[in-house]
Order: sequence, then C-alpha cells, then structure tokens
Amino acid sequence: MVLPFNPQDQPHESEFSLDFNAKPWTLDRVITSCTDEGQVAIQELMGALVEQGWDGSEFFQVNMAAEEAVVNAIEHGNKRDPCKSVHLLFRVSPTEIYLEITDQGSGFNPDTLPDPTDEDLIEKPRGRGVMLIKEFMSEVHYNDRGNSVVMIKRRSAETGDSDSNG
Amino acid sequence: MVLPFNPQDQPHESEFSLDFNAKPWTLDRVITSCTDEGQVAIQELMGALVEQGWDGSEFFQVNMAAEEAVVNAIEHGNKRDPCKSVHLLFRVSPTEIYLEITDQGSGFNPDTLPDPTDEDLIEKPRGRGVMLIKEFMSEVHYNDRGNSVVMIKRRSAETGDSDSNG
Amino acid sequence: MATPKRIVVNEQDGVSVVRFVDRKIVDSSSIEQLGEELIALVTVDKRNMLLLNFENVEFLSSAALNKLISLRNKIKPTGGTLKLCNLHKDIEQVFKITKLDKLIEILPNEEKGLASFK
Amino acid sequence: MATPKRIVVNEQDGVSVVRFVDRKIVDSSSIEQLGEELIALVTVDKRNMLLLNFENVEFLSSAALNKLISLRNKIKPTGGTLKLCNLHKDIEQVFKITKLDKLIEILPNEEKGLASFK
Ligand SMILES: Nc1ncnc2c1ncn2[C@@H]1O[C@H](COP(=O)(O)OP(=O)(O)O)[C@@H](O)[C@H]1O
Ligand SMILES: Nc1ncnc2c1ncn2[C@@H]1O[C@H](COP(=O)(O)OP(=O)(O)O)[C@@H](O)[C@H]1O
Repeated sequence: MVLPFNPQDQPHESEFSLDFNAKPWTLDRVITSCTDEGQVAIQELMGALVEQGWDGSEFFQVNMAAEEAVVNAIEHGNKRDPCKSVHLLFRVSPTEIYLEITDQGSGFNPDTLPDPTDEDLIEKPRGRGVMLIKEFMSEVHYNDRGNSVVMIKRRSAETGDSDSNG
Repeated sequence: MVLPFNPQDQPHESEFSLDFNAKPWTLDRVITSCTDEGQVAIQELMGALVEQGWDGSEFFQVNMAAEEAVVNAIEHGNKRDPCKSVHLLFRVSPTEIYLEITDQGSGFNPDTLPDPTDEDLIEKPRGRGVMLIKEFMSEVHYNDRGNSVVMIKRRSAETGDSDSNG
Repeated sequence: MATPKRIVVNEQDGVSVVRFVDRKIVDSSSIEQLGEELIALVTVDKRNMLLLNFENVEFLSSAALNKLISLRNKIKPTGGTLKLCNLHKDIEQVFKITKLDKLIEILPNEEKGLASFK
Repeated sequence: MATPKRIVVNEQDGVSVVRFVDRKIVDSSSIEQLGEELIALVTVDKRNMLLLNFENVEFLSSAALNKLISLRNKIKPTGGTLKLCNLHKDIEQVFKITKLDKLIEILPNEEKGLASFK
C-alpha cells in the first residue's frame, strides 16, 4: 500500500496535501454476525489510523467507538443471527474519520436510552456503549430506524496526545 | 451454462460420453452457519441434478441427504455459531453425485448413534437425519473426527422413476 | 388461534382436514411456524381428529417429520388421532424407513382417510 | 480455582493484586473468561480485598467495564473492596465519563493503592 501521508514527513494538516494528495483509506466490507470478524476489521481500521498519523487519545477514542458500535450491531441489532450480516464502511484521512455501521436488526431509538450514570443505573453492568460513542466522536447520527450509525471524528487542532473528547 | 448432457438426447449412460464429454457440475462454497445459505446451495444442487438428468426417487433422496447433512453441520457441528462456517463441495455428473460437507464443530461418532426406530425412541421427535442419509445414499463416509461427511449417489441402472434406496 | 399461514384447515364429518401451503417443507422458520400452527389446532382450537393431506407436498425434511411426531404426541393423551393421507411415494418411503408408519397411520387418500375415522 | 489465564494474582499485605495478561481487553470470549476468573477470586478463593493493576492494559471495551461492575457488586456484600490503579489516561477518562470512578475507587499506582487498604 502506498501511503498518501507519512506522519513523520507531514505532521501538520495542510489543505493542499489534503485535497490533492490524500487518498483516504477505505474499508467497505460485509461481515457476518461474528465479533471476531468485527475485530479483524477494527484492527485494519486502527492500522489505517496509525498510517494516517492519528495517535494518542483520539486513536483510543475511535477504537472505543468502533468497538462499541460493531458489538451493538452484532449483539443488539442482528442478535448474533448467523443469517444476518453487518455492513462496515470505514474511511480514514489524516483529518477526518468516517465510520458507518449498518446491521439488519429492527433498530432502536438512541434518544430515549436511560442515562447510565443515573444513581439507580450506575451499578448495572450494561448500557454504556452508546454514551461512550457519543462522548468520543465529533458527530454521531443514527438513521430513523436506528439500525445504522454514522460516526465522524475530526482531528483536533493539536496533533498527537490530545485529550479532547469528540 | 453449457449442458454436457441433455437428458432427452442421452437417457442412458455411456462410458464414452462420461469420460470425454461430461463436465461434471461443481459447487465449492463456504457458507456461514445459516440454513438459508445452505438452502440456496441445495437449490443450486437440485438444479444441476435436473440438468444432468436425475429425477424421480433419486432426485428426492439426494435432496433429503443434502438437506439433513447441511442442517446437521450447521446445527450440531457449528451450533449456529456465526463465527463458524461450513464448506460445501458438490459434484454432479449424469452417473454420480458427490457431496462433501465439512463443519467446524468437534464432530461425533456416527457408529454409536442410537437406532431411532427402537421402540423407546420411536416417539422422540429427533434423531432420524443420519439414518435417512445412510439409507438414501450409495456410500456415506464420515471422517475420524466426525465433522466432515462424504456422500455418494450412483445412478441406478434404471433411469427415471427408480425407487432404489441408495 | 391466529389465522394459520402454513396450513389450510377444513372441517369435514368431525375431522379436521389439514392441507399444506408449502410444496417443500424445509425452511427452518417455516417449519417452526408450521409446528406451532399444528400444535395450536390441538391446544387452542381443541381439535383432536386430524387428517393431514400431503397431496401438495413434494419434499419434507426430518425437522418437519419431528413436528409431526410432536403433534402426534400432543394429540394422543386427548384421546384423539392423527392420520396422514396422499403421501408422495418418496415421502411414504421416508415413513417406512423410519418406521414412523407404525406410529402414525397412513391412508392412501382423503376419502379413505375420512372413512377410517368412522 | 482453576489456574487463571487472563489474570495474574499476587497476595500483598492481605490484598490481592491482580494484573491482566491482555493489553487489549476486547475479544468477547476473553472477556467472558476474564469475568469468570475475577468472580472466582471472590466466590471460590474467598478474596475480597482486590486491587486491579491496569498498567499493562491499553484498551478495554464497555463489555469489560461491565465485568468490573459485576465484580464490584459481588464483593460489596462480603464487606470487601475493589480498587483500581495505574489506569492509562484514556481508560481513566472512560471511568470519569461514565461516572464509574464514583463506584470504584481509582488510585494512581500500586503503592498508593495498597496503602489505601490500610
Ligand atoms: N444496533 C442496535 N440495534 C438495536 N438496538 C441497539 C443497537 N445499539 C444499541 N441498541 C440498544 O441500546 C441499548 C444500549 O446500548 P449500549 O449503550 O451499547 O449498552 P449495552 O450494549 O451494554 O446494552 C442496548 O441495550 C440496545 O437496546
Ligand atoms: N455434523 C455433526 N457434528 C456433530 N454432531 C453431529 C453432526 N451430525 C449429527 N450429529 C449428531 O448425531 C445426532 C443425530 O443426528 P440426526 O440423525 O441428524 O438427528 P437430529 O439432528 O434430529 O438429532 C445429533 O443429535 C448429533 O448429536
């Protein structure tokens, strides 16, 4: 693979290099309702992040959001049905990450989820994935049915060990 | 697809046509632990049987054996695990059908299965698949582990509505 | 019961004659549904004289056979009877090999099937 | 208990110090196993003063978080305590966002962790 960006050479964004040289990395894949297959795709995604100069907290946060969304698609969306699949569309450029994850379930309403930090829920061992996705990504959009999520992470002004959340 | 044999033209086997003209139909496919995917492959198999002049009881029996073996691979072998797959290798010529079905389970011993026709088992709603496979195919071989079966059906001398079992 | 989707039921001389919608009884969710509809005939509709007419059925898997056995087991303690008729010869062969023809009576056609209940 | 595979446990001043084998706690079967091993510390080995040292851990998913909550819930009624130390800053951030740092005490390092049990 030819790297459009070498992080060592070009530590800072520049509109020129972005528009004319940056060939965003793309993964477009249909996986079965198997988290191992999801893991493989996320490993490839994280490799692309490294190649395109993402690191530190942003790297961690994208890893977390991808992990939670893929597991939700398989577990809650497809209910691990071996006849159902998950469509992954990942794009990584040096300045922006686009993750689209679509399952074949009946969806849900992310706006009516209970707050897992509430006193009566804080001891429950569940219900933190969507919250972390929303905290860690710059934009999160579910479709109306709720079986597809688009998550965008924009590079913060500071490169490297930024601790920005979203 | 070019049919190597047209049943109307060549209702009887001939060694010549077999060896030199017959291009056996082949399906070599990995499916997930999803019976719908198994169904699609079996439909294609049955289409190939028609094309190669199989019909009547032999058609029915091969359909049954394929169905039972694929369902067993998915259900008992892979236990419907979405991370596991089944390998199908089907070959159909006008005189012989070869079906190889391999799952990723831990296998079983087909020789120690109880006889479902026993008085104390006859009312149980299970345990007839392997028996029907053995009855309906000319040869059935499980590998040592028991996660792979090879089933062969040879065309009986009588073509058409034969009621031979195996 | 909810309107059945995999079977069509007709009452005739006190016997429920059941026909099948599918020519091939093989898809696992259809088989599950079929099983539920057949059992509901007994548990919900309280019918226990059942004649299943297989005229339309070209193929059925052992999973479908299992549903018939479960149906027979459900009917038996009610004092009712399950019978089959109009089996294609290959399907009848399946019943013979598995000796299920000893468990569930098979009649050649609907007329003889109905008569056998008298 | 069976030899743990996902954790390494050392007794120190009456506290069980637990370290993790995996740098990324994310694979679902590993998480299940991890959860069982942690719970067995309490239910089988009757240890209830636990300090989990996250030094080796770079990443963990919410499924792994859930196992920690279950562990905390198991320990609480025994009168014991679960504490964590040496969290990477991004993981500590996860605990802050989810307010789990209010449920499970987090110490900067093992020394302070051990001292806090005194
Ligand atoms: N892709 C999805 N399809 C259907 N429901 C979902 C999906 N993603 C999340 N949900 C719903 O949102 C709830 C909260 O999800 P999450 O915050 O990840 O916590 P958890 O997975 O531990 O339940 C889930 O329990 C589920 O009901
Ligand atoms: N591919 C397989 N892998 C593991 N076990 C199998 C496999 N095929 C069959 N078996 C075992 O053989 C038993 C009998 O199978 P079968 O005769 O098809 O009846 P049923 O599927 O109704 O149990 C199964 O219950 C299972 O224990």
